This record gives sequence, C-alpha cells and structure tokens, in this order.
Amino acid sequence: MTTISAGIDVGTGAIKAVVFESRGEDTQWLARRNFKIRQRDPLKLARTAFDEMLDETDLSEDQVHYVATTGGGENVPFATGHFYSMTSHARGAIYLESEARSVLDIGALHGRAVKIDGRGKVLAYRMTSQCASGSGQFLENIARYLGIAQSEIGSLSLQGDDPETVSSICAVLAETDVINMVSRGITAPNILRGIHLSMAGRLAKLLRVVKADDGIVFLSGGLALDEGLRGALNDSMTKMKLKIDAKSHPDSAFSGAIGAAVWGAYRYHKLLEQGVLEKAS
Amino acid sequence: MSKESEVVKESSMLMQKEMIADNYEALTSTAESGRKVASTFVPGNLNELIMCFGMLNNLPEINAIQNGMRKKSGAMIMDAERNGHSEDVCTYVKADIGQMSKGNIAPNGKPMPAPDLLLLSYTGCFTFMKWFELLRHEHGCETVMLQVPYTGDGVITDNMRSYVIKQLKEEVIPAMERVSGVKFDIDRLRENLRRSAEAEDNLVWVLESAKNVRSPIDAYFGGVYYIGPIFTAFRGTREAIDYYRVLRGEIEQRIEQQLGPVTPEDDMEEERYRLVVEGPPNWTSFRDFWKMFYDEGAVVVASTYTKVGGVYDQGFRHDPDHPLESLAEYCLGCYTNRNLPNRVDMLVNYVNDFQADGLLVNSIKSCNSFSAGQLMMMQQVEKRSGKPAAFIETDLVDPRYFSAANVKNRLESYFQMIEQKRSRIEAA
Amino acid sequence: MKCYIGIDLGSTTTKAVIVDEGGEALGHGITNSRSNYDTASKVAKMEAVISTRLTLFRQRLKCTPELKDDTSQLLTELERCFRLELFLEQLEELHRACANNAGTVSTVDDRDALREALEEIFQSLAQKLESLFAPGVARKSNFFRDLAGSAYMQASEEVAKQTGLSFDALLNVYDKSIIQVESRPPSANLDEKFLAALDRVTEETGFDRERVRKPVQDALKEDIEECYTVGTGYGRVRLPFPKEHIRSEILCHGLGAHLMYPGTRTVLDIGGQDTKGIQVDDTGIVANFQMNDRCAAGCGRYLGYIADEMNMGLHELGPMAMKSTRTVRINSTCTVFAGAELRDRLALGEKREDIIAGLHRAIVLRAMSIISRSGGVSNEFTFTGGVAKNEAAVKELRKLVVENYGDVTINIDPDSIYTGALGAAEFARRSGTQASLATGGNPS
Amino acid sequence: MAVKDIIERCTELYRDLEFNAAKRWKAAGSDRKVMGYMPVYVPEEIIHAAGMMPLGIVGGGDQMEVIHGDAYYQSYICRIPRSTIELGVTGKLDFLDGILFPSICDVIRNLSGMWKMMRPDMYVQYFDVPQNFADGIGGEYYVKELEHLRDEFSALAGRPVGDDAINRSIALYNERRRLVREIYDFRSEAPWKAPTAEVHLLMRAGLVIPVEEHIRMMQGYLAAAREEDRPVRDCCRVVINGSFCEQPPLNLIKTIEMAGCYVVDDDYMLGNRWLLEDLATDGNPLEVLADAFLHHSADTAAKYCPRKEDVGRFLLQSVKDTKAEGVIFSAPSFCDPALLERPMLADRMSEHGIPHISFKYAENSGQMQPIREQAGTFADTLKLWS
Ligand SMILES: Nc1ncnc2c1ncn2[C@@H]1O[C@H](COP(=O)(O)OP(=O)(O)O)[C@@H](O)[C@H]1O
Ligand SMILES: Nc1ncnc2c1ncn2[C@@H]1O[C@H](COP(=O)(O)OP(=O)(O)O)[C@@H](O)[C@H]1O
Ligand code: SF4
Ligand code: SF4
Ligand code: SF4
Repeated sequence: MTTISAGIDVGTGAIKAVVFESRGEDTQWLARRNFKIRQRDPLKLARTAFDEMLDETDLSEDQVHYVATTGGGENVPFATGHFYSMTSHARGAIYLESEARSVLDIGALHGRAVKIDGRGKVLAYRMTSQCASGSGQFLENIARYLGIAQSEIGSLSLQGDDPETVSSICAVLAETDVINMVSRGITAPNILRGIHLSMAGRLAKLLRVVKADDGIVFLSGGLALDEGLRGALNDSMTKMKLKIDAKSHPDSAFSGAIGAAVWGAYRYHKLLEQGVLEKAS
Repeated sequence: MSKESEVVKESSMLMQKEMIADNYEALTSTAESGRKVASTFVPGNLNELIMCFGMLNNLPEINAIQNGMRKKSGAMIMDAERNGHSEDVCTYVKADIGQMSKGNIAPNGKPMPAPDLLLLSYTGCFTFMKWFELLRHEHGCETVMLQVPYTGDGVITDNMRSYVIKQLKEEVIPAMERVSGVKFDIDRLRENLRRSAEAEDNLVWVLESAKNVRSPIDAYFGGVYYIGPIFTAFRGTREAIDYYRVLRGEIEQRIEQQLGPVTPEDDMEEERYRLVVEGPPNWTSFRDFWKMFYDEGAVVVASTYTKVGGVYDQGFRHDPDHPLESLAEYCLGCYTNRNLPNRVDMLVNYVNDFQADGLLVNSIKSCNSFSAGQLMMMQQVEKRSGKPAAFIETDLVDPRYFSAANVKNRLESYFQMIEQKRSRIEAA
Repeated sequence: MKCYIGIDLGSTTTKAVIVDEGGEALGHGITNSRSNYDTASKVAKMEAVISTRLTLFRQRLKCTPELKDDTSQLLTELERCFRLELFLEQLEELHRACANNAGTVSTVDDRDALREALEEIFQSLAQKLESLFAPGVARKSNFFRDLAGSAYMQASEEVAKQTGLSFDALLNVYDKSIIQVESRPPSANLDEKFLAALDRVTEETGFDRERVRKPVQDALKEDIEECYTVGTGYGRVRLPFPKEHIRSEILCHGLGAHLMYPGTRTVLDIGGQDTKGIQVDDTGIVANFQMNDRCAAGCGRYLGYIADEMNMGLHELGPMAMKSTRTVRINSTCTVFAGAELRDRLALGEKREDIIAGLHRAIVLRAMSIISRSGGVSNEFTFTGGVAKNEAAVKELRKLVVENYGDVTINIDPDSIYTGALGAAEFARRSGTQASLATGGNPS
Repeated sequence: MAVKDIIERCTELYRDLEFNAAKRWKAAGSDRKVMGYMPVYVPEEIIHAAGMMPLGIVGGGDQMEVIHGDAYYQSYICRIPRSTIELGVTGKLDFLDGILFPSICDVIRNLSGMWKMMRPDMYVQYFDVPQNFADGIGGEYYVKELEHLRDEFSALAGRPVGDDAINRSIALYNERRRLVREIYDFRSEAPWKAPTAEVHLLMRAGLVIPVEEHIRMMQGYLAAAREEDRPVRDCCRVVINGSFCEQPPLNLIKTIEMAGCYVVDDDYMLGNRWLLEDLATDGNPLEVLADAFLHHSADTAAKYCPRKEDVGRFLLQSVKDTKAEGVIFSAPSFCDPALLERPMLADRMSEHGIPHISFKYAENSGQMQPIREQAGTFADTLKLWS
C-alpha cells in the first residue's frame, strides 16, 4: 500500500518541509519547501509550507497518513507525532547517502554530531553548548559585514592562503575581532577561512567525541552546502587523524525533514499493526 | 649590571635545572634502577616519608606545569576532553590524563613509568581525590588515601591531628612498606626532617627579602622558581639545603648592590609598583604574563601561591623530634587547607608588612579550591588594608583561557589607577 | 583657539569631544565604529568640529542683537540642512559604489536588470532621505549606515517583489558598497557645506540671508587649533597615536563622569560589548572597577540583535518595553541567542512588550552584578554609555538601585555616551597645557 | 488531601524564598531555633534532638534574581553558592540560628569561610566527614566530630542533648527514610502515577518544613497518588545521576519527562535518603550514625571510593533494581565532583551495555531546547530500536 507522510523541520533559522510517498522501501518526493524564518512566526510558517505542499500535490490534509515534525516542532498543532532532530537527521542522512556512518548537522545556532549505524540508528551524539560561538548565524553576520553573498562564502574561503584565526570564544566579541582584522588589512578569503577553520575545529571535535571514525560523515543542515566549511572540515579531520570523509548532498538542508517523513511512515505502519492509530501522538 | 652578579645569578638557576633534570632522569630509568615511584600532590606532599622507602616522588602537577610552559598542554587537554572529561574541570587533571594517553612522555623525552603507588594526599583540594581515582581507573595502580581535614574554624584540632597520624601509621606507611619492600625507619625520617627544616629557614629568608623597598626578588614570577625544590621532590635532601644556601647568597649580594629582581630580559630597572598576588600563575603564557609586570615596573613582593606546598613564614618548621606530628601539622597548614578568614589575614599582613601598593588576584578557572571566594577575600583585604585591589581571570595550563589583551587592559588600568592615586596623595 | 580632543573608539560607536583651554566642552561628535579606525576617528572628529562650529555660531548669534531671539531655531535649521548636505553627498557615493559593484555580483545573471533596479532604489532612497530631513521629523538614528541601510532594505524588498530579482543579491550589493563608502575619509570642505546649508535655510525659512551670513562666516574664520589629542576605548591600541596619547577607558570614563557630575562616586557604563562598574573618588580618580570579559552577554549589542530581530530601530525598543504590563523572566542573556529566545517566547504566547521588558531587565540585572562586584553603589550614581539613552533600561536600573542601595542620586546626562571621550579630552588638556608649560609656551 | 493540593502546597514551599514555614515554626516557641545546612548530608537527628529544626538550603532556584551573588563568584563557579550568598546578603537567612556547611566540594567548603566573614555573629560550622571508611580510623574521627557537633548544639540549645533524645530522633527519621524509600519504589513501579516533578517537589518540601509534617505529607501523597488514574505514556525508563547538590529547575525535570523519559531513579535531594537502612534506636546514637555513614550510605561523587572495582556499583545496582533502560548523567555546570566522576561512571555503564547520555544544567537554566533535544533523541532511540 502507499503511505503519504510529511516531515516538517522547524529550525531556528529556517523551516524545511517535505511530502513523501512510500511503497515499502520505495519512496519518492512529492513536494518540498524551505522558508527562512526571518521575522515571522515559525508555527504559522510551518502551516503555510504544509498548505503550499498540499496545494502543489493536490492532496487533502486527511490523505496524509502521518505528519511528523522534528527540530523545534513539538507544538505544531497539525502534527501526528514528533521525532527529535538527531533521530531524524540520522535517518535522513542514510536516505540521502547510504554509506554515511555519522552526521554533522550544522544549523543556524547549533552544531550536532551524531554517530549512526547503517540503519540510521543513533549510537552517540554531541551538541555544541549553549554558547553560540561559531554558529551559522555568526558566519552570516560576518559575511554581511564583509559584503559577501552567502553563496560566495565557500569559494572565497577556499582561496584563503593565510587564514587568520579568530581568538574570541564569544561570537559577539569575535565579530569585533573580525572588524579588527579588516582594519589590519586581512583579506576576506583569509578571514572567512579562519572562521571556517575555527568552526571546523569545533565540529571535528564533536565528531571525535562521538568517536565517529569510519565511513562517511554526512553533512546536513543549512551550512552543509558551504564548500569552504567542507574543505576546512576535511582539513581539520585530517589534522585530528580522523579518517572519515565529509560529504553533502544537494538536498542536505532537507535531511531532518526527510528523516522525519521516513520515520513517520514507519511509525504509521507500526501503529496500524498495534491498532493504536487514533492516539498516534 | 656587574659581571659578577651575572655569574652568581646563574649558579642557583643552574643548580635547580640540574636537580630537576636528575630527578626526571631517575624517574625515567626505574626499569634499570628498580626504584619504585610514588605519585603525589604538591600540597601535603610527604617527600621525607617517601624518601624513607627509597622511592621516587613524581608530582603530576609539576608535569602539567612543564607541559604548560612548553605549550604542549593545550593538545593534551583537548585529548582528555574528547575522551569525555568535562571542559569545566581542572586542567591539570586533563593535562595529566592527556599526557598519559600520549605515551606518558616525561619532559626529558623518555617514557615515564607508571607509578607504583598513588599516594593520594587529599589536602586542600577536592579535585585531588577524583584525579587519582581517575588514574586508578585507567591504570589500576595501588592507591592509598591520606585525608587531611580542612581547618574550617581556622585551627588545627587534636581530632584532626590524630586522624592524620592514624592514617599515616595504619594505612600510608604500611602501603609504602608493601610497595617498596623497605621497612619503615623513623630515624631515617627524623634525619630527612632535620634537613627540611634547614632549607626552610633559608627559603623564608629569601621570601622575606622582598620587604626591602627596591625588592631584590619577584616573589611570584621569580618565587615559583624559588619554591621549586622545596615544594617538590627535594624537601629533606642535601641538594635542597645547598640550593637555598646559594640562593640566599645571591640575594644578599643583590641587596648589597641595590639590584632589583631578575627578569627573563634583564634586571628590572625601576620599582614602580609593589604588589601582593593571590592565586597561581598562568603557565602557558608565563613569560608574556610576567612581561606585563616588569615592563611597567611592577614587582610582586609577596604571593600566596608560594605557600601552597607549605606555609613556612608563619613559624612552622618540620620537626625531627615529632616526626609524624609535624608531617600532620605540615599537611593541615598548607595554604589552601586554611579557611578563608585565615587566608584574608595572611593577605592583609602581606600588604602591610611588605609595603605593597595593593593586591592583585589572579583567579584561576580550574581551581575552585583557590578561586571560590576570592572576590570576597579581595573586598575584605581592600577594606582592611585601605589599598586598591584588582582582579584578573586566567587559567593554569589551558591556553584557551589566557586572553592577553584582556589581562593587559586590566593591569594597565590598575597601574594607572595606582599612579593617579599616588599623584593625588603627593599633591595633597 | 587652542583645542584639546578626546577620542573614544568604542566597539559600536566612535565618539569625539573637543574642549577649550579652560576645559569647557565646545562640541562633540559621534559615528558608528568601522573597520577603518582611522576613518572612524576622523569622522567622529569632524562631527565634533561641526558641533564646535555650531557652538561658535551660537556665541556669535547671541552677540548679534537682531538675531538673538531666533538663535535656537536658526541653529536647529542650520544643523538639519547641513546634515542633509552631508547625507546627500554620501548617498551619491553609495550610489556610485553600488553601480560599480553591481557588475561583481556573481549570483545574478541579468546585470542590466540589476542596474535598473538599483536606479529605482536610489531614486526612492533620495526622496525618503530628504523627507527624513524635513523640518521636525524624528530620525531613527543619525548614522548614515543605519538610515541608508534601512531605507535601502525597504526599497529593495519592494523592487525585488516587483521585478523578481533576488532580494539577497540586492542586499549583497549594498553590503559590498557600504563598507567601501564607510572606509573613505570624510571630505574636507566643511565650510562650503555650511554655506550651502545656510543657503538652504534662508531659502526655506525666509531668514535674511545677508544678516545671517556674517556671523556664520565669522565663526567659520575662527581657527580651531588641535593642540593635543588623547585616544581611549576598545580600539585604542590600534589608533595611530603614540603611547602617551592613549589612556585606559576606565580612567577616562571615571574622569568624564566626574566632570559631568562632580559628586559622582559610582559610574556604570553599558556600551556595545562591555559593561563597566567604576568607583571614583572626589577628584575623579578611579578607586575600583569591574568589567565583563570574554562574554558579551547582556551588553548593548544584545539590544542591537533584538532590534534587528524585530526589525525595529534601537531607539524604539525602550518605548516598546515601557508598554509592558508584566515582566517575563529571562535567564540567558547570550547576545547571539537573544533572537532565538525571543522567538521561543513569542511561540509560547508571551507578549512582545513583556518579553522586551524582560530582556531589558536581564541586561540591567547583569549590570547590577558588575556594579556590585566593583563595590556597590554609592551616592552619587552616574549611568553612562549608549544604553543610558534607553528609557526602559533606565527605569529598571532606577528601580533596582533604589531597591538595593536605597535613596541615591542618579545622574543620567543626554550626552552620556560621550563620557569616555570627555575624560580623554580632559586628559589631553592636562597633558597639552603641561607640555606647553614645560616648553615655555604661554598657557592663556 | 488530593494529589493536586499536596503538590500545590509543595510548590508554594518551593517558591517561598522567605522560608515562611520555618519562620512560623520558630515563632511558635521562644526557645525554638532553626539550623540551616547546605547539601548534601548532615546528621539531622542531632539537630532535631537539640530541639532545633534543620532547614535545607539548596540555593535560590530559577525564581531568584541574583544581583549581589555575582559579586562574590566568578562565572566559572556553579550557581548554588551565588544564589545562597544572595539569600544571605538580602537578609533572607537572617532568621537562622546557625548554618552548617558539610564537606562536599571546595566551593561549599570555602563558602563556610565566606559566611564566617559575612556573618561574624552567626553560628557557622564547617562539617567535615571521613573519606576513610575504617571504623578504627575514619569512624573514630567521625564520632569525635559528631560529639563536637552535639556539644555545640547543646550549648546553643542551652541544655544537654542526651543519647535518648538522639535515639528518639533517629526513630522519627527512620520513619521518614522509610516513606521516602516507599515513594521512590512506587514511582519506579508506576512512573506515570508519580511524575518526577511531583516527587521532586515532595522531597524538596522536606527540607523546609518540620520532619513530622513531612512525614504526614508523604503519607498523604502516597495514599492519594495510588488512587489517581493517570494515562500511561509511551516512554522509556531512565535513571538520573549527578544532580545531588545544585538542583535543576523544575522545568528541566518536566522537559525530560515530556521528551519521553520516565525517571525511575535519581539522586535529586539525596540528603533525604542518604542513609540507606533503618538505624538502631537503642545503641550509642553517635556510633550508630557513624556506622550508617561509613557502611550504609548513598553514593555520590563527593565520596572517595577505596576500591577501583566498586566505582559505579551503586548506580549499576539502581539501574538493575529499577529495570531502567538507560542513564542520563545530568550535572550542574562547573560541578567538580559530578563532572570529575562522570567519565568513570560512564565507562562502567558502557561496560555493562547500558546506554547513557550526559548534559549540564544550572539551577536557573532558561533554555530547555537543547535538553529536550538530547533527552528526546535518547528516548527516540530507546523506543525505535528496542
Ligand atoms: N548555501 C548556503 N551556504 C552557506 N550557508 C547557508 C547556505 N544556506 C543556508 N545557510 C545557513 O544555514 C543556516 C540555517 O541552517 P538550518 O540547518 O536551516 O538551521 P536550523 O535548522 O537551525 O534552522 C543559516 O544560518 C544560513 O546562514
Ligand atoms: N538611541 C539609542 N537608544 C537605545 N540604545 C542605544 C541608542 N544608541 C545606542 N544605544 C545602545 O548603546 C550601545 C552602544 O553604546 P556605546 O557606549 O557607544 O558603546 P561602545 O563604546 O562600546 O561603542 C549600542 O549597542 C546600543 O545598544
Ligand atoms: S560568550 Fe558570547 S556567544 Fe557565548 S554566551 Fe556569551 S555572549 Fe553568548
Ligand atoms: S583544583 Fe586547584 S589545587 Fe586542585 S589540582 Fe586543580 S589546580 Fe591544583
Ligand atoms: S554544585 Fe557541585 S561544585 Fe557546586 S557546590 Fe554543589 S557539589 Fe560543589
């Protein structure tokens, strides 16, 4: 039978949503949305994303068997159930890259390293702490200050040949550090590369802590597509003697939403079997 | 500067260098010598007792300091953190554990033997207890605990003293006998204690020499070198006696020649500020840190860090006539085993007796034993001495927590503040 | 006339104060800090010179019997028009820079469409800015970056919607250009602009041009001789000054507060990324101080992040918080998480003004801790720094000071943001007059 | 009383930073005295026998705005001492007749000295406990320390505190310990019936009300909670470890349960169940207390473990007894004892194949999102894959 499930990932920076159709192992995308939150109410935005996808797929709400939320989406009123980010990113990673044995989710404010097995089971994980130093948000602010578009960050950073390290552990003070660097004539590529390296160092450390030591590390989240960060990560991992390979996928940003949708479909069947579908949450 | 003093200056330093090198040599050649190694901590370290059993004394704090000064500690700490040790705990512990996992190489480049005995002198610091539990957890060495009760009311009670002595007699000494195969000989201990006391006299003289206005020593940055032998594996040895005799001679000469303290660059030109410092130094940027002082003409005339491994300037001496009692008294009296009112008294007296311009607190992130309460101590000292105080925050061996710009900003502001105050007093 | 200058290069704003030989403040200037420290201090100095000139006009006008009564109106108008002149010039520069940079944007294929869009944006920008400088209009900020920036955002959002061009690309052009414009040193011919502004004033208001022109020209003729400059603030070590011209910001703030209110014993300064608690004695000498370090939680930038998150001007936050009826308790004041916290709370159904009020309280609580650490509050208490402009912060502070330290006099000067620069200027004056004494100069 | 009412009363006590219940108790008799103490354990029996009320102080929680406390503590020191200082500076503890600082870590140890300087007029006692567990060594030392305490309390009370009185108090505290054990057992059997937030509040209430009242309160709760019909949720079973001193905010405890974890054992408010078994009520009471402390007391990171193989034994036992599926190490930020111990305990758990995670908190943590996410992922994993 065909199961329709939706995954909605409510992040701090953006909302990602997908609708999936699955027939056993066979799954296919029906629709997707990625909305920056900016100044809007995330819950309303989630609804908008869901409605737009229903529109696009010509489905009605009750034709969707399971709406799974993830990220900060516990309070989404139309959800059937909720999976926590690392659970869904793990599954999403396996979906997009079956060889992945760990996931690095790099979002607007948090970084998370998750060690997984071939079935997408979470074995160990670690998050960055409460302090937002070296987050996606920080990078975004700096890029704006330097007058660099988000899509240019990566390629510029790769040109950095003499990276300048950011000394402050605080993201706010680091901003001043960066201004200081500009005043000393450090070039944008070197500044960006410095930031990337310091972020990468932190992220690689997370990977080491979860003892991710073989296979592929799948990059998910908004910064997964930043090739500068990817390069810096590979460098940092080599330096830390981590023999793993960082890979991302054009749909990396959606991996949380995908994972939630896949788990949603799975849970739907399980609950059907158990005959408890009514109280699915 | 005269040629002569240059030569003399170097002789105590060379002596010390040689002593340390010899000790590491002995530690790293136990495979050949068959000697046993006891690891223990600087506060409450029972070197005289360890020597009675022909054992070598290995101090993990000192190893961490060495690694800090060689800028190796950062990587070791990260290594330990990766293995699940928290960012929040003492970095000495993590540097030590990191050193182990990196092959446990001594500063002389040779592998350090696993200790035969962990002598857990639980004196003045909670972390000690878990530190050795962690080492035992990873290496499974024999461990013996010596609990030194905290002098919460500022006095050493009979119950405390007899508890320590009892542990020495019934647990520590038997464990040492077992590990070393040597029978305990109290006369040997008395002999060692006699030597300790002799060296201690000269150490106290050296530290007090800073009472001279135009102090011949820096009692913090220089002080950490002066306390080296007596706080580590040399208390109770012949070498320590010789070292302190030579050191005293050198300083007598400096006083005569009206010289200021030795610094890494040159003798200090002018003594502009006299400070008392509370708290351990930072080791990863020790030189840069020191430079911030001598560049501005600031001399530290007294410090509490030079009392962590034993407080001698208040009259205590190791006493060959009461060997175990005096070991107990020694442990109970270490600086961080004293209650806060007592620590404040010491600081106020230092500010007054050494004619200091004020108190500087270097608060160490790692060390709750030192740091918890320092802000209040500072307020009390300010109030009681009438001298201004300043507060900086660094860490022992974690380079991530030494922010040079920050520390410099504060020190500069502090010195300018003292200066301004002074000009005002002069004007009045 | 002999002038002494203090420059406070802060993390968010750069301030300059000019004092005369007697220590009287003649003028002050402010600009946003930027990566080019040299330019930042030049601009701040220029602003201070402008304000000094205005002071001089005031003096002249007061002596011109027929204009005496109109002095303040005239000065307000003159300043307004003068600023407009400056802004239009900068806008022109920005326009040029944007046009140039349009060619370098990699994310847009149709460069011509981009250029066209820019033309449209700048047209509406010029109008908007001119209307912002119309008589009697309150502005969000006086910094070109802020005013042009928010107008540009608005205009480009609309243009993006109409043309289908990417908003991010337009934003990017602006980001690239503003940093170039900001790094250029200010143009030198202030006199010309004053005269042009004067023309505009007389045109718009009907003052007799000839009669006004004379005192203005007289004032412009007065030579402002820069005798000694002292730098302070976060960026002081990078100022192109010799060491003896640099003072710690703690001392400058202490002295500055003392000069403003000689009875001051405790000073609180909340700046962009630091908060300082300072105790001074009866001569303005610092007796004790504390400041935050390593973590910028609860400093001025925090409000900046919140304002950005809400798409509001900094000066609008205070009034919004004042509307609160119930304070929400906020425990984390990490600046970077501020936005997330705000969103979290909104999602929980709390009201905006209540949350904002809670955020203000959180900042002030942190400041109270720092003061407490420096030795508490003694009478009199002076609050300085950019955040002192925020009424909600001031209200919370007053409340907490009274609750914790009883009835003390609380001083807040509208110009308190210049406290550090004022202290620096006084240091400059002391050094300068001493130096001239030493070299046999005549200090009168 | 219904569960709701009891919990409401507990919540009120929990929020009351003025300690009105203790003040009321004190006001009811002119010779009544209140003796404050810091976590984790003090021999309350001796205090009680001296006619005093022991008052447990666990900081200011997330309700208190700390203004002066930060003037006493650097940012890298845990929260509880600074909010306790705040309580002191703002006069909220002025009604105490004395305060005990038990040996648990250097922070509380040093706080004893700070208190001495801050309140030279108050009875302030640092209370050291043995880390040597031999009767003839640590035991002897401890009995003498207890004697010292008893003599001091006698002096304070103005009358000798006799063995009989202490024995009577021991009997009363035996009753309390029995009830505490019963509540924990009840929760472990039916965690949906006794949410951890409730159990926590109930245990916390015991710190600030007379023991007799606490006993009645717990009896009432047990009776009412057994009757209560609450839905069973799809949750996994976890043991919490590391929270024996500074307590997490109530929201954090709720967050853990909401994220899908039933807490079936924890070390919150460990003082209430420090001594594990009933104590003899007919012996030399100080020796009985010492014996219980040395040989039958709960385990925390603040204790020395003489044998390597015994590290973590207590926690393992608890996991086994409560049939827990995993362990959450949840420690206060900057808490030396808990954080230094954690790697050893974590290794033990791994050796026995017990899944575990860890995070840190502060008593005033505001952001629950990271906690929710970590506990939630843990629960997801246990649920999806078991
Ligand atoms: N192409 C890109 N290159 C670099 N960074 C990007 C890109 N796209 C998005 N980002 C960054 O990703 C972050 C959002 O990531 P996301 O995983 O959606 O975060 P969250 O889940 O926390 O909302 C933003 O900070 C944004 O700056
Ligand atoms: N008009 C205003 N209303 C409210 N707050 C303001 C206003 N102007 C500036 N601020 C606050 O003041 C801060 C800058 O203060 P300032 O003392 O100039 O800092 P710094 O010296 O570090 O540059 C800003 O971050 C902002 O929060
Ligand atoms: S250091 Fe910076 S990023 Fe970290 S908590 Fe403080 S303000 Fe936030
Ligand atoms: S906590 Fe302090 S005393 Fe203890 S080991 Fe660390 S540095 Fe030494
Ligand atoms: S929380 Fe931990 S470090 Fe803090 S006082 Fe309690 S036991 Fe000590």
